[in-house]
Amino acid sequence: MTGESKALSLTIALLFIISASLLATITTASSIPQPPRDQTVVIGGGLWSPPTNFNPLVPWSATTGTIGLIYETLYLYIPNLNKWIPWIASDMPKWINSTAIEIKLRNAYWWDGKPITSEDIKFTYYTLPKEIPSLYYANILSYLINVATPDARTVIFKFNATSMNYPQFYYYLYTLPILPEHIYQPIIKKVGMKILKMPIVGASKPEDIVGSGMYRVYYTTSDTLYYVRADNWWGKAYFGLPGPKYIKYIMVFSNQVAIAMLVRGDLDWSNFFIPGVPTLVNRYNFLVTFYKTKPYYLPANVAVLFMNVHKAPLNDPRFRKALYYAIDIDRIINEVYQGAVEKANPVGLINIPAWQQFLAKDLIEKFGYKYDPKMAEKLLNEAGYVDRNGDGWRDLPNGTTIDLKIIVPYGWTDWMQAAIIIADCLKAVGIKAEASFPAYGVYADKMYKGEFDLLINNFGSFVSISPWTYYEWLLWPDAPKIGQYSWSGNFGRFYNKTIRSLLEEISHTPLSNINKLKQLYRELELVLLQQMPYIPLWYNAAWFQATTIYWTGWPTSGNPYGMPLTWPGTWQYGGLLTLLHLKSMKVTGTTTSHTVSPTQTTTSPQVTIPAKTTTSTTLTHKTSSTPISTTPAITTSTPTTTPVPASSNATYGIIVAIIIIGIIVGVIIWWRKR
Amino acid sequence: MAMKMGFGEYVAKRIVLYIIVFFTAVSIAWIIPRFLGNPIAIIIARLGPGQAGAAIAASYFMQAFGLNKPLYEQYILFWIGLFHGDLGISVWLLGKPVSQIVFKALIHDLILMVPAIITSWFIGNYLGAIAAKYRSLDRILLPILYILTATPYFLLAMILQWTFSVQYKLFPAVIQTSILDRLFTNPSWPTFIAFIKEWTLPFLSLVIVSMGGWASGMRSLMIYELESNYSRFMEMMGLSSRLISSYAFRYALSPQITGLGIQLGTMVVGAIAVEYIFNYPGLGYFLFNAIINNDPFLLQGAILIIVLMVIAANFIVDLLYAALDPRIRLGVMG
Amino acid sequence: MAQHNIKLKDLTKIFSLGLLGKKRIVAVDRVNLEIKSGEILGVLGESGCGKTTMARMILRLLRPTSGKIFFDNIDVWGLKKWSEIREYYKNVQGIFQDPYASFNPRRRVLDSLYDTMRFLPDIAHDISKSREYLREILNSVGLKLEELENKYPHQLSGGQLQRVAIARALIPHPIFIVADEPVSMVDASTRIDILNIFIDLKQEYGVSPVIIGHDYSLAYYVSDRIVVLYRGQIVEEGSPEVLEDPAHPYTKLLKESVPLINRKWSKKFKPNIVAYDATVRGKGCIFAHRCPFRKPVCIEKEPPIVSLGRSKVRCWLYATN
Amino acid sequence: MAGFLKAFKRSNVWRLLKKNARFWICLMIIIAVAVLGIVGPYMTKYGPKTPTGEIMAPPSSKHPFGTDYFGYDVFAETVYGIRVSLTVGIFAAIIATIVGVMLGMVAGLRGGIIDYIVDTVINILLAIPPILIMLLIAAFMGKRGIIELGLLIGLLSWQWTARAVRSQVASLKVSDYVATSMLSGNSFIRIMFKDIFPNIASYSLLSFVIQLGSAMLTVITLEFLGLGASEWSLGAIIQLSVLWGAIPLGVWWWWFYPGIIIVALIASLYLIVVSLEEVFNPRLRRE
Amino acid sequence: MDMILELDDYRVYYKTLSGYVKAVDGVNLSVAEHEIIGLIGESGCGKSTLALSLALPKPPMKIMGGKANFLGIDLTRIPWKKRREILLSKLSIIPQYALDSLPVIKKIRDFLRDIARDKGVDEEKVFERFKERINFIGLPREVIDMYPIELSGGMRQRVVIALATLFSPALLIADEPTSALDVTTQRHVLELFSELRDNNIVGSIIFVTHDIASVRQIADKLAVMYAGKVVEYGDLEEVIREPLHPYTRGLIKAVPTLGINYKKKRLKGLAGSPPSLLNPPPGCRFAPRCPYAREECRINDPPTIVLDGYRTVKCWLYTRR
Repeated sequence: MTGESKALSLTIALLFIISASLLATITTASSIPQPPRDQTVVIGGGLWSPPTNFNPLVPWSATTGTIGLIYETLYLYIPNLNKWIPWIASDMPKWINSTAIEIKLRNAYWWDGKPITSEDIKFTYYTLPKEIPSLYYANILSYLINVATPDARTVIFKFNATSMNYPQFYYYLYTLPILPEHIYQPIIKKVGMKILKMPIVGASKPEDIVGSGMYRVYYTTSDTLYYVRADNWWGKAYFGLPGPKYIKYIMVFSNQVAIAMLVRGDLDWSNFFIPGVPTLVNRYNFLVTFYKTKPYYLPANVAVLFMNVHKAPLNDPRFRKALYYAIDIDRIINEVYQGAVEKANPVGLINIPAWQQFLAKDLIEKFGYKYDPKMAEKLLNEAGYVDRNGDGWRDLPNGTTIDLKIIVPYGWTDWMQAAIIIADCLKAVGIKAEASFPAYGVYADKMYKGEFDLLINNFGSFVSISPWTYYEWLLWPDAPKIGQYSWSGNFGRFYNKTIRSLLEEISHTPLSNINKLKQLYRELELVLLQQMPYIPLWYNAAWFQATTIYWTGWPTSGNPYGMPLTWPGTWQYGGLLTLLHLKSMKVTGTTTSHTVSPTQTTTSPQVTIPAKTTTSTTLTHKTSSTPISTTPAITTSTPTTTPVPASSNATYGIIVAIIIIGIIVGVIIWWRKR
Repeated sequence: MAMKMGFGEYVAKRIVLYIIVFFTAVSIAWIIPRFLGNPIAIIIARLGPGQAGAAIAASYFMQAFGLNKPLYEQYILFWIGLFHGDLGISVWLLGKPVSQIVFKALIHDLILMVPAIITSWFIGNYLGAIAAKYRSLDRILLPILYILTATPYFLLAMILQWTFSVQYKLFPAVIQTSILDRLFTNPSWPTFIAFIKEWTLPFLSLVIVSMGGWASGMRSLMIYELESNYSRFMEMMGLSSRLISSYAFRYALSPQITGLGIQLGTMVVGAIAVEYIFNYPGLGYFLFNAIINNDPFLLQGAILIIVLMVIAANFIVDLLYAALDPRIRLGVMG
Repeated sequence: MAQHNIKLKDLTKIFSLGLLGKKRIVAVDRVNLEIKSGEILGVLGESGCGKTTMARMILRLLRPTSGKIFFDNIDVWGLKKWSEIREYYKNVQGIFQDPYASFNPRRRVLDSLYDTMRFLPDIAHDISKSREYLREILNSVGLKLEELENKYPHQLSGGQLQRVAIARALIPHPIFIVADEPVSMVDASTRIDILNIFIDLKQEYGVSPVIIGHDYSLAYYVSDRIVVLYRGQIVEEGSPEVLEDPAHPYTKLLKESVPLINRKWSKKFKPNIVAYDATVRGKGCIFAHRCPFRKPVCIEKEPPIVSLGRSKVRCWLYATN
Repeated sequence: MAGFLKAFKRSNVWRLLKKNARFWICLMIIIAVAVLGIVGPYMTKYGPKTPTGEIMAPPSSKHPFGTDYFGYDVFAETVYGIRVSLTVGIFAAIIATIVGVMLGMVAGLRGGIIDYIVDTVINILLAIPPILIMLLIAAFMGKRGIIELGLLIGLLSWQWTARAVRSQVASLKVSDYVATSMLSGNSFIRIMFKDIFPNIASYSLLSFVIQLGSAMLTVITLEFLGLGASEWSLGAIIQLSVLWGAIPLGVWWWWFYPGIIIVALIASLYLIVVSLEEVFNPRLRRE
Repeated sequence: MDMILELDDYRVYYKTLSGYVKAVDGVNLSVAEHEIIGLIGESGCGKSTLALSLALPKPPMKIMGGKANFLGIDLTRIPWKKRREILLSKLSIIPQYALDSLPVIKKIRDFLRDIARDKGVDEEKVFERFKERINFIGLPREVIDMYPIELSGGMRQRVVIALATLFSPALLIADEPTSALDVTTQRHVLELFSELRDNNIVGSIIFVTHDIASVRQIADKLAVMYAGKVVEYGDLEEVIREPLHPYTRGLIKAVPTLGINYKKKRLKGLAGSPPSLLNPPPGCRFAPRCPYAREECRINDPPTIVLDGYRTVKCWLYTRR
């Protein structure tokens, strides 16, 4: 071997040894048997960062399921049915007098065996916000005077009548997770406020968290989160146990990956926005959506076109109204969503019972907002927005050119497309407009600072018990000036005295006083219709696609028991019920081994399960005979986790390294021979 | 006149250059995101309703990420952290240390790119040499090679994905990162095979395109070499064309080895698109997501590792080149 | 005719190589020389002796490392203004070895001449006048203006082109023309004519050529005074006759090695062909390692310049220390 | 000019080019693509965002490239896309070539500190993948118009040209004819334009074509990553198709046609360079 | 005397886009055993083409006719495979710029090994042979384990000579082997050639050069080429003493020698330049430059006239009519 070949092969070998040793030293300590596929429900759509934070006190950072699967709320709320389901509570809240509410509890207990008592409720609702003033729901104390615990199963909340915020309190009833006082109290004593910075409270790793819910963390990797059913869950007696023994929650960042996994049956339950759902549902008939046809999904929130009402010409209500007439929302719905969402009404109240009752239909009819570009042009002409410099675009009455920019985050494909269409519509009526797609962070920054012309957003418009949550987010009257961060939804900085007082009054009106509320909302909506400070576009759907390859029992229009959502903090809207309804395909006994072969042509909607075993087998799943599936339940808490000796990692790395080096040596020998 | 430059000096000169490159690149990666937007906004955007909580969260994160400090202090802290191996916490993948993310991504990249580069380098150079040697074959090979070079990585990736995973279901369309994870946490042959299946298409996309570049480069180099003085002389000595072209090949390899380092740079970027299409969790994937999610910390980390990788590769290539080329090894240049 | 001169004072050029400039090649080593008008100076040296470097330094194309060049007591490298430099070039012109390389292949040869015509603003502005002038100049080097019309360099033979190069240098009527190997790329049958032109230039135009070359007999033929260079130093200087009977061992070696048409080499003499490393220079005589007459002092100390009447020699053999 | 053309036609270059079939095929392809970009928008009755009413229709006589997910005509999108992508590419290539040739010439001719700085910058740009910086800057650029993007790409891809020009000029600089030119009393600027530039002009032309090819590749990649100039560029069409699941949905025509046009264009540019190099450089000529 | 090589109406043209360049146009020449024949001529006269075409007639070079009988084999129509066998073992060539002709990336030993394997010869024998040669040539033995770049130009030149004479070829063609060397090295290399011949390491040598003075030192015979044709051939001493062809005469007159200074004697070169070989003039190609040219010379190509049995001249002046 001559010198240079030696040098070459040594260098290449070195390169590989480096990479191989990197391979060998790769982190992660332990290994856990992969849960059997047919006992696992694979979910995606709500995990956007590595599952490391399980602190229910910082819900924006907490991994999905922290509230719902681990820590539970007093009630579930099913928006599409406007139905309350007592969860830890045993009954609906009962008004004892006008300032006190009584809630009875079920016989529930924490995973460590301690019961969930009224003290835990008091701790959650009263003690915690008091001790941690910077807690996100600390403002509850502005109207919650005290919480009494007459006995272990009874809680009485006492309010200040004048400052009482009814919708918020009801909202908290199904969103605040009840926390174990016996675990949290000592920690707070010790660390105080710093509890907010702890990713996991009361344990060293997520597997050891003490919660009360039906699933506990099984293990986590950087992009996958496994839950295992808590077989000693208190709710077994009331609700039965959920179907899947395991939940595998995966982090996926792109639509195309989600589609690919869904159609291969690698994803059972998807809360992604997925394009081409009509096509997919036609082609792969194991795909389930809530509705079989349009609109396929339940509405979940409102996509709103925000306008910077401090910037000409958007500070002119006439101009804003003209925009409404100019925008062809149906075109967005048809082209972008293929009809999978519904058009929003001009005030944006979602079509759920709790909200619809406060929609002033007559007012909306009277104003008669609709897509009408002629009308838009007429309004613009009347208001003096005509082309003054002859460039073909409309200008301000004072001659300044108008050049609007619609921003949506880059990568949010449906909104990007919608923004393009909106710009297109505006151009059609002579308004120069351009869709622009900054990075998400830049978008968010501009949005919170109010430094934009037009943008689409939906963050705080989620379905709830009362439209107040929506209006409060949208119209937050104390939003700081443009340029300062406003963390509410009043991105356009629309200030209106009437609205401020109306929002105030609505919050002080009991939910039962429907007539008064109707009147108040009507007044509020009148202002909105007159001023048009924002344009509700369409109802963003509760994206949900599921496959029936492993699991059945999904909520559909035929059996609409809940909203099948798994996004963080939304399990109470129906996700938990879905888990309870799920039945394994194996249990139903249809087949022991099935093959998924998507029907290639849309004309043969043959049921594919059990499918004919054709040549094209994308996925063959044998029902495993692994010990776990045959031994019904290791009823005692978590399955034993066997830490894999570190050497196994290294061994594997070395094997890979040897293979690679072998290939390289082969190549070198081949090369030497030349 | 032969210019003399020692091997040590050659290496020293390269090291100085690489240090400049490193500082420039990392500083650019640090500066650019600072000028635009507050990365905290992205976290708050996840919060949903509640003005009170958001304000609290915002101030909390401003402090946690050190964004409330003056810029120069942040810059100094960044370098201090860097030398302690601390690259900060990702904003996009909230809570995860950037060093962990990029380290893992680096390993994924090495698994994908090192074999891809080496394979394409060998095959490409071989094809190029053949094209240069046999003129009849050249007619067919030349356009093919240039068409391959002209193909964007992502387009070939899409063609492969469409052909091999949608039309003929031979390979999975995307990487399921869980399989990769499992490969490391819980290795087994089925996982390994599943991984290899998922790895094949991204690998092929990278190999085929960059192969075209190598081959076309090798072809022109070989044609030059086959016309050079020593080739002439060897022909005059009646040596076989096989031997002559093997010498020409050796000569032509030197610039190709230098090209290896530069090619790595383009491949990293080409890999962004490929990783994006196949959902492969390499550095390109994280870099891209860091960009579109305005995650300065992850961005810095990813760029840092990419630059380090490119520099390391360039350096290895420089050494290799020096080792292979006696002109440098013996300190004579030009 | 006024006497002009170019004086080289301790002229040195060192090429630094490597990262820190550690490797040094001394191309020209403390050369002191006076070039006087009215004579043809021949500079003789092998490749690598620094003769081209010296020419380029005189022509202000390469900056000396140290030492000075004076033209009529004006420091040539001290000139800063473009007009002064032009003035210098008006007086000192140059010709290079390869005539094809001396002309831009993309420009017509006459263009280059017209460029040079701008030294003479009175004539240059008038096209017919400048054509007349050019015709005259070209005639003096044996060319016709019409032959060159619209010609590119590659369309002319080497001999013709070198004549054009001389004509170009002659345009401003310089005092000196520094010609670096003017005939080495020209065919043997026409070389002598080119050299004759230089002789004519001196005799008819009063231009003083400095002819740098490696050819022993050509140097003898053309020079009024001869300088022999070795490794950047002048080893011998004198009238051409020194070449017939050299004093310095190096010149002797050259004389023995040179092939001449009228004699065959003697079989007795075996030239020492030990090569030298351009970067290594000892303390002593630069020729010491090859010198058959080497004495211990040659390695230790640099030899002085000894005047031998008809020539000056840098050698210990003649020093009376 | 006419005289020049005549001379050109008589020259070897023309004789060799006439015989080179590859050159003509490639030229035809480039012209065809350019014509498609210029005339195309007038050939289709659809705009790039005109709904056709047919969703995901395969190629047919009505829609030669089919329609996409949104029901837009892919042919219309493509021809508008060519316009944008090609304009950015040409602009970038012009900038890269001008900057590269200028810097290379000044650095090579002037030497000294300028040369050192240019050389260092070139080496830095060769070591860091410039497209990485482009990606970064493009991502944070407020407005990515054709000019901005062209500038960005052009200003970050001149290093190859500059390096080649610099070394060529450095060798020209010590050449005798530049020395002759100096002796003729020509100024620095005059030498640069009369003596140096004509000798690197043919290289500059080749360099421009190569730059155009690689700039197109860069443009397309940036567009594909969503950092392009306009929503209708070729790369953006392909990106949109990926984002909207064209591959699993089987809408191959959505990305294949724009893609194949890109490849044909860039490959033709590269192959033309090969043909021209063979013409300019006898050593590469293969009978 | 046995003839090693006999050229008969040998023609080699270059194919260019403008037509054929008739570089070698009907050459008759014989090389006898054990003789050194000098082939001189101006640049572009076809002498290198003639030399190269014997070994490696590669496009764009094309043998257009005639015979080249080399040891009973006609080199003009020999298949490539057969030619490869002859090359190096029987017919060797030292190319122009030989000092750049070694592959620098390999040690000389590795290069030798590759040659041995390729030629199917025992490696050790080749090493031995090479050591013998470098010993003869006067290079140290260590050269074999060095890279070519570690050697000086002269050493590389001699390594090439060693390689070319490795298998004791019957004919060695040396194409301008000394033009890039120092005077002293040049002498050594030139003498080497005659020593190689004297020691029977090579048979005959064709020594191609433009320098009549160096060919004078070693050759036995001299062939003068002008514009693709051999115009004069004969015993070296005779030709130099008494050149017959006007071209040879002019050439020899134009070469100065030591002792001739312009002040004593003005030499004169040949006027004009050689014709283009693309469209050579009819008749004698030297006619346009010939002082003795007659009408006939411009119309008809002169025949090759044989004088004294083997001395030839191609000129109308010597025809008997």
